[in-house]
Amino acid sequence: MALITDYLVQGGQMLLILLLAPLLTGWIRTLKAQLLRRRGPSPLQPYRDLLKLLRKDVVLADSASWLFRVAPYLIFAAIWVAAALVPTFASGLPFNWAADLIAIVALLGTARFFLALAGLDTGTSFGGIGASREMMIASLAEPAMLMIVFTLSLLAGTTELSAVARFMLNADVGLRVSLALALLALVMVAIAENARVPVDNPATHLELTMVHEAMVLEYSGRHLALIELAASLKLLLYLSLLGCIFAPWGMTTAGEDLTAYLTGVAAYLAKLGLGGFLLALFETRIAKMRVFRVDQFLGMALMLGLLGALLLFVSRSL
Amino acid sequence: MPLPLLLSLSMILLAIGLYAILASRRASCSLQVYGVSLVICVILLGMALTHLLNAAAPVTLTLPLGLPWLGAHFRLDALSAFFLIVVNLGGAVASLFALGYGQHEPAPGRVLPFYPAFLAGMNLVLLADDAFTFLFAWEFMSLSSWALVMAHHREPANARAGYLYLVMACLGTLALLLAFGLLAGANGGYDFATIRTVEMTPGLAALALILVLMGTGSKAGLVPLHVWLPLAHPAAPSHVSALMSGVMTKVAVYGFIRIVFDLLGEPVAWWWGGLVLALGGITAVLGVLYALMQHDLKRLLAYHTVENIGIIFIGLGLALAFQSNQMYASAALALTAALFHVLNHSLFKSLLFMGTGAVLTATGERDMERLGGLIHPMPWTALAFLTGAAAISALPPLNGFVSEWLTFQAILLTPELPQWLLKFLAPAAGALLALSAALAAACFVKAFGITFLGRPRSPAAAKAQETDRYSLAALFTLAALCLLAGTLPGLVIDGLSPAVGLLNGGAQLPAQQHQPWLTLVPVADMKSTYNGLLVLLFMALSGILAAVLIHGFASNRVRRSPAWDCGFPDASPAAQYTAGSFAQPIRRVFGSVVFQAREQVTMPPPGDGRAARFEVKMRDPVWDYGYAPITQAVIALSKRFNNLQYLTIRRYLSLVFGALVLLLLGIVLWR
Amino acid sequence: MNGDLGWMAMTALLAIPAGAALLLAGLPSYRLGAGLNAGAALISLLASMILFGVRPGANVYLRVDDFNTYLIILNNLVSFTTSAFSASYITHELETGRLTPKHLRFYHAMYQALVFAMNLALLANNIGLLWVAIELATLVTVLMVGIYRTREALEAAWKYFILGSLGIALALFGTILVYLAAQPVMGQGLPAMAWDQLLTHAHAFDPALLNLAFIFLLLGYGTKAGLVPLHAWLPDAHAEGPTPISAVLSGLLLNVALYAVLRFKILMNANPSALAPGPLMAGLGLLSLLFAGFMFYRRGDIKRLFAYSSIEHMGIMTFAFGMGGPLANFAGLLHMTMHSLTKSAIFFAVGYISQVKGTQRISTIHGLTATHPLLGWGFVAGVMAIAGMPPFGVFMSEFLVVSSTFAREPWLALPLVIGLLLGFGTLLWRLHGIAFGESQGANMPGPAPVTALPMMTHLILVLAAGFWLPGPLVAWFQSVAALLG
Amino acid sequence: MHSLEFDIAHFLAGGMVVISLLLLYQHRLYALLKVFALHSLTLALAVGWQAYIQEAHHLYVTAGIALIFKAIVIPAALYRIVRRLGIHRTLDVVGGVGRDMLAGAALVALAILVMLPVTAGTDAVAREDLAFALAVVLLGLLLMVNRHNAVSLVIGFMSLENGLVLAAAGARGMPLAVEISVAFSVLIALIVIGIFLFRIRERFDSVDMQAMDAFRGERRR
Repeated sequence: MALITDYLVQGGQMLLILLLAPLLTGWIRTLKAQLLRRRGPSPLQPYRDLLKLLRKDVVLADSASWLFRVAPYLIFAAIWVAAALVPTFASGLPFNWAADLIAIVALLGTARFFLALAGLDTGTSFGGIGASREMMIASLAEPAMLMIVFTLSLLAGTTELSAVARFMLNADVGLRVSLALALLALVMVAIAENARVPVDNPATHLELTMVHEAMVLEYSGRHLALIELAASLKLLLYLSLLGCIFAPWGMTTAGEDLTAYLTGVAAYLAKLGLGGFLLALFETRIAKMRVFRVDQFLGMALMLGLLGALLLFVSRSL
Repeated sequence: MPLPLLLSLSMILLAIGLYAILASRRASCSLQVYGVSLVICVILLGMALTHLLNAAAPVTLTLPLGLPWLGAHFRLDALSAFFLIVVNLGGAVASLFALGYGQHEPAPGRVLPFYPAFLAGMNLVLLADDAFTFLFAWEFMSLSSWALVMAHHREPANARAGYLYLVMACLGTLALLLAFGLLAGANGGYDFATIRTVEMTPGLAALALILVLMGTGSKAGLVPLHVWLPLAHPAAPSHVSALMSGVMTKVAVYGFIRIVFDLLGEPVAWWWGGLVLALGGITAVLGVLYALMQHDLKRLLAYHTVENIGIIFIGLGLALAFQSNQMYASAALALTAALFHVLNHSLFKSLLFMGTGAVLTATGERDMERLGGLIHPMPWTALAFLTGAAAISALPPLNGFVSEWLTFQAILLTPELPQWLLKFLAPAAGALLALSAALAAACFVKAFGITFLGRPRSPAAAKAQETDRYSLAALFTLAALCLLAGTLPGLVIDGLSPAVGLLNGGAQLPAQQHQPWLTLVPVADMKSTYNGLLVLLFMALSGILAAVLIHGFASNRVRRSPAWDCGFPDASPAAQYTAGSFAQPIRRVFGSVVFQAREQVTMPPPGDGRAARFEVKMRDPVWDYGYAPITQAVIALSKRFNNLQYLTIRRYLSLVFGALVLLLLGIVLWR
Repeated sequence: MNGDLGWMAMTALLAIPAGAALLLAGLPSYRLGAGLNAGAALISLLASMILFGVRPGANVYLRVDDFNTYLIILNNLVSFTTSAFSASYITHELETGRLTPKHLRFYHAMYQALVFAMNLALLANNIGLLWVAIELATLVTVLMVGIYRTREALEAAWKYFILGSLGIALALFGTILVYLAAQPVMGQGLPAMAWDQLLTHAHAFDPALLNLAFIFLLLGYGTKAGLVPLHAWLPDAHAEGPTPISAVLSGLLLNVALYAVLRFKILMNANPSALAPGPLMAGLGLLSLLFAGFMFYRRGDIKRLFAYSSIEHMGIMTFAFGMGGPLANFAGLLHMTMHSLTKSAIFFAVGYISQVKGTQRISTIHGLTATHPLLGWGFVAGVMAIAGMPPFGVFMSEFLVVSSTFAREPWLALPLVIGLLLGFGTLLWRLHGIAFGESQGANMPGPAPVTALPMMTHLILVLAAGFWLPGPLVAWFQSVAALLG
Repeated sequence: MHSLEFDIAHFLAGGMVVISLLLLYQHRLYALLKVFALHSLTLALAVGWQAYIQEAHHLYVTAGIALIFKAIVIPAALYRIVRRLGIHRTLDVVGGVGRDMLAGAALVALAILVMLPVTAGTDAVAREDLAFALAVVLLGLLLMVNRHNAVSLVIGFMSLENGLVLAAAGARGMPLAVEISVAFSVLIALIVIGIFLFRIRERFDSVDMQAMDAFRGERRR
């Protein structure tokens, strides 16, 4: 019986994030607009866009291959699975142990791999620009991410996210330098990975500095819808990651009663809202940087992560 | 008694080679040679598998060959069985591939005799149980592969590659020779059984370790001994490249493991692990950076071999570090990771090289800048190559990820180590590993994207045809194995645990096959787990679900039109992103430091019709600072000595005279 | 009874070449001469085979023991194959007009005289006789090196003659000194020059005299063995003489000279208070090895190239014997055998190569494996064998030398390894140019496959030795190795 | 009695050393030949004296060979060759006679130094003879090394052989086989040298070895 509920909760979480993701994107857009003294679209606008896109038919470039058509589904699947593995409102769900944090990072890598290939597939120069820059950014962001993973798993003694969350929740972690470093690094990585200002600008087109948008330039219709959805899922993923690691409060563990679950969901929503607000605030306060400053930005993240890991490695022996 | 059978099968391989010398002119010869090699490799594979899976006891055999008073010793134990599997799996698939690919060989007379000999040599290295037989087979392997590298000897580049290769091989062999001299002692106890019993002083053991690192590292491609590898591997025919890169480097790894873990016994000093770890990390990153700068598909793959060897040695270094602190459980994890990666790399590297071979036969091109759009004419090859590319980029749910994941887990255990230096080295190695993984992904986006995607950049690429059945069969066998090893890693780990136990004083990983859903639990439950199978299932489910829903309830119509490209639809394929332009950001970020890469744009003034030129200058630090000085010194010295050829008779007489007077003075003073 | 058979064999080994030499000197037809030459060599080979089984007792002049048995057999084997090779080679020289029938008569006679001299040197028990035989060999080879009468040939022969006779003179002085050392102990007369009896009394000799004697003998016979810095005659003599002679020089005469040195090394070992000859020989060996390694690189003449390779390998052997010990000595003896087989095979190949290409200049010879597969691959196999690559026999000896040296004297192993690597690298560089690449220049049709038989025989022997050594040979080597200390 | 034997042997052997030094001193080819004849004559006397004091009659043969061939025939032959070739110009000595003399003196000292420790058994006569013989050998070598001219090279070589014969004679009861081989070898050596000189003349118009050193299988590159 408990097993069934567990599976139900798991499925519920998967559905929840799928439904929440566009809302989060919309929420951030609205906030940004209002911070810029504009009225801005309603937070629900992304849903409308998605539905419209789904109903349009696909315009494929002549030079596009089967990979171009398969990629959106692959990307969507990879990111959705990755997102589903991150504890959102409840930890210790039946499939959390299917993959640890390293695997989640790698799954995002898979999605990026195919996205970049799709960008190259049509043989246009914009796709190429996007793909090559995306990979350059990733080649720095991924190691930084893994360094963060090291730091956490050294603290919690595991790379299992729900276990980490539980550790952060229960054990008296206290304030640790390396944790702060890890948090900072994770935020930077998240910004880079989700193509946000200052690394990339999700709102622009026809600008030689764009990365993510350049890759998906040739996509249309349902494919574009899937990719947009996947992108907002990714953003959600990172926010809930930050939440479950650095602010696990209110998260329930599996097998609790309904109220606990509800409080968990409420807390989760609160976290998302706060995170979105901070992100919007941040993006409105700074300007986008040149592409070849990004490596310094991410190099800093990598250094922070490594520093955090090293500090722990050493402090272990103290 | 499997050993005599194994040996006689290797002998049959040699015999086939001899037969090929006589029959290589006949068209059927290629089919015969590769067919027989395929059959024999499959048999050997089966025997090795049975030996390993039954965890059978080691069997030995001594033949009255080789050194008269010693005889030729042979031994089959778990370790050699595991590597026999790697070798013969690669051999079988390569032979299968060559059944089709070999038909296009312009000079069969230079390939057919040496191919089986090469296979036999590798098998014998794994079976040898005394220093002489080991080095004999080792050098024989080098020699036969050299002949294969020289198969297309008319290209000067190949000749240079073959030369550098054999010289480096000789260097390695001499280093191993010295190491064995050290291990065997002055009165020559050359058989491994005796060597195992020898107790060495720490200093001598360390010297032996360094010599072994030189010897096996030069064959495996450890930086800075890797220079020959990216030249030699591409020069050979593609199925041979697959063997050299995917399998022969593993034989070198076997040599390292056999000598350091088995013969030398317990690592004496903790810094051994540190040394190997650092070398591995540097090798991994440098290898992938080199690869990113390459536009020649096969050379790119060869550099990736360097990278993966680095990853393997990271695992081995960790194992040494753990063993030197008697942390055998952790050492078991590190060893498992290394061996697993050995298997994985042999799978996907062979796959990629064979895919390149298919491209080569279809287009006659190796230079990515002249390829492109091959996914349309050769979809199956593209699919297989894509699988290999994803696997080598360590993407779940394929096999490359599993072994790197295990390596990461091993690194996460290093805080337990008492030594400070190791504490610092381990996370650094982890960072290097992560960096190399990410860069590898970038590199293979480039390799696959530029070669197979986009639009053809040359007429040859436009007229390509799908490759033949045999080749496709080989490619998909490997692709399937990549997927299997990625989704059912537990079974593989259980399979190679006897080998781990052999090297690790009996300590192995806990058996994985009883875990629910075949989850991978290397250390302990609730510490870190991974389940490739479930990940695959989830992805498949959600992907298919999405597809079904969308196609069912939303639109599923498709219109074709020219690419939009922000409103600049350009006819010319030349406007596509090239390999060079793809690598440009990474070159700017990393290359400017490592390779002193300098970009130079020469733009003609307005009104000038000439085309603008863009050139990149790069320096290979290892060659410029390591090898060039040595060669220059040798040349300069030989110039000096050469004058001695042109003296007058008088001067020669005075040489004798001087020698005589010197010696006389010598014995006057000797008293 | 067996003794008698042995005596017959021994006398045959001397009488047949001597008789053949006289006969050939008077024989006008060169075809018949070539045949007779090969025939005589075959008969003396068979005679030497007898020594496998039965062994005559020693007297003050001649002696057969473990040490020289295998060398005698080797000597006659190679001289036979070489005579077979020269039969086809020399006729070609005649067609190209480099030689006249008169020259050939002389050539064949001298060939047998050389075989006689070398057999005598190997059989000699009397150190004086040994010296005489080696001097005879020197004079004969001088005449044969000069046979083409070109300026280069004359100059090479002249150089060889001056340096050779100087070496001979030094060796004689050494021999006299040995006698002087022996005479007070053993009394006057022949026994004081018989090697085996010297050995039994060596412990009582005056060490100072022995030391002096050994220095002169080492320099004297070392000159003949082509050790640096006494090597100067060797490259030119090899390059300018007829190729069969180069083969015999490298394959046999150098061995004989080294054999002489070793005989006296054994004497030295027998005397406790004499200086140890080992370090001296090891030093000369290393010097030769390194020197040759550097000389390969800039060689333009293919025969001179392999002449330097002979210097290199004599260096390796001398080093091995200098190191001493059962392993190194065994390796040295094995290396002697393998080197003479391989090097003569290489010279056979080189002879044909220079004939089909019409030149000896390396820079004009390319892509042989493509144009003349049999010749080219045979050449490649030979070079790989001499470079110590398995599955050839040289690998075994180099394995033993290097590994045993490193276990005992690590600091000697370093230059040894450097020298080996250097020699390998530079030699391989040349091989690549010759065997591979785009072929250029004249391409005369290669020789008939039958004529490649001698080369193949040698290579197959070396190949077989790489896998397995026959028991009796091993036994001899081991007993001699023990004797060499 | 014994002392007298000793003195005479000593005197003759020493004389040979002095004459070797004289050989080094010569500037002109003819003079060189004359001095060499003297050298061989002294050798003959020394060997004869050894034959007398050792009662070894076969040594008289050696003495005779030395007298006839080395003191008379060969110098004469070389004299004619030199005249035929018309090369009786002055020898250019490498690096001055003075240095040669110094080097020669040093070599003599070296020879004696080497021979001094040899005491066991061999009586003083043999020892002195050996020391001088070694000196002669070394001086002959020096002569070969320090002259540009083929004839002087040959002479240097033969004076070296003289030293050998002296040593052989000094060795008591050295079997005849050896002396014969020595003489025999010298004979052959002379013939071959003669042939060589002849050929060399017809190839190059001088016996100056520098002229020949120009001809090499390989040129310097």
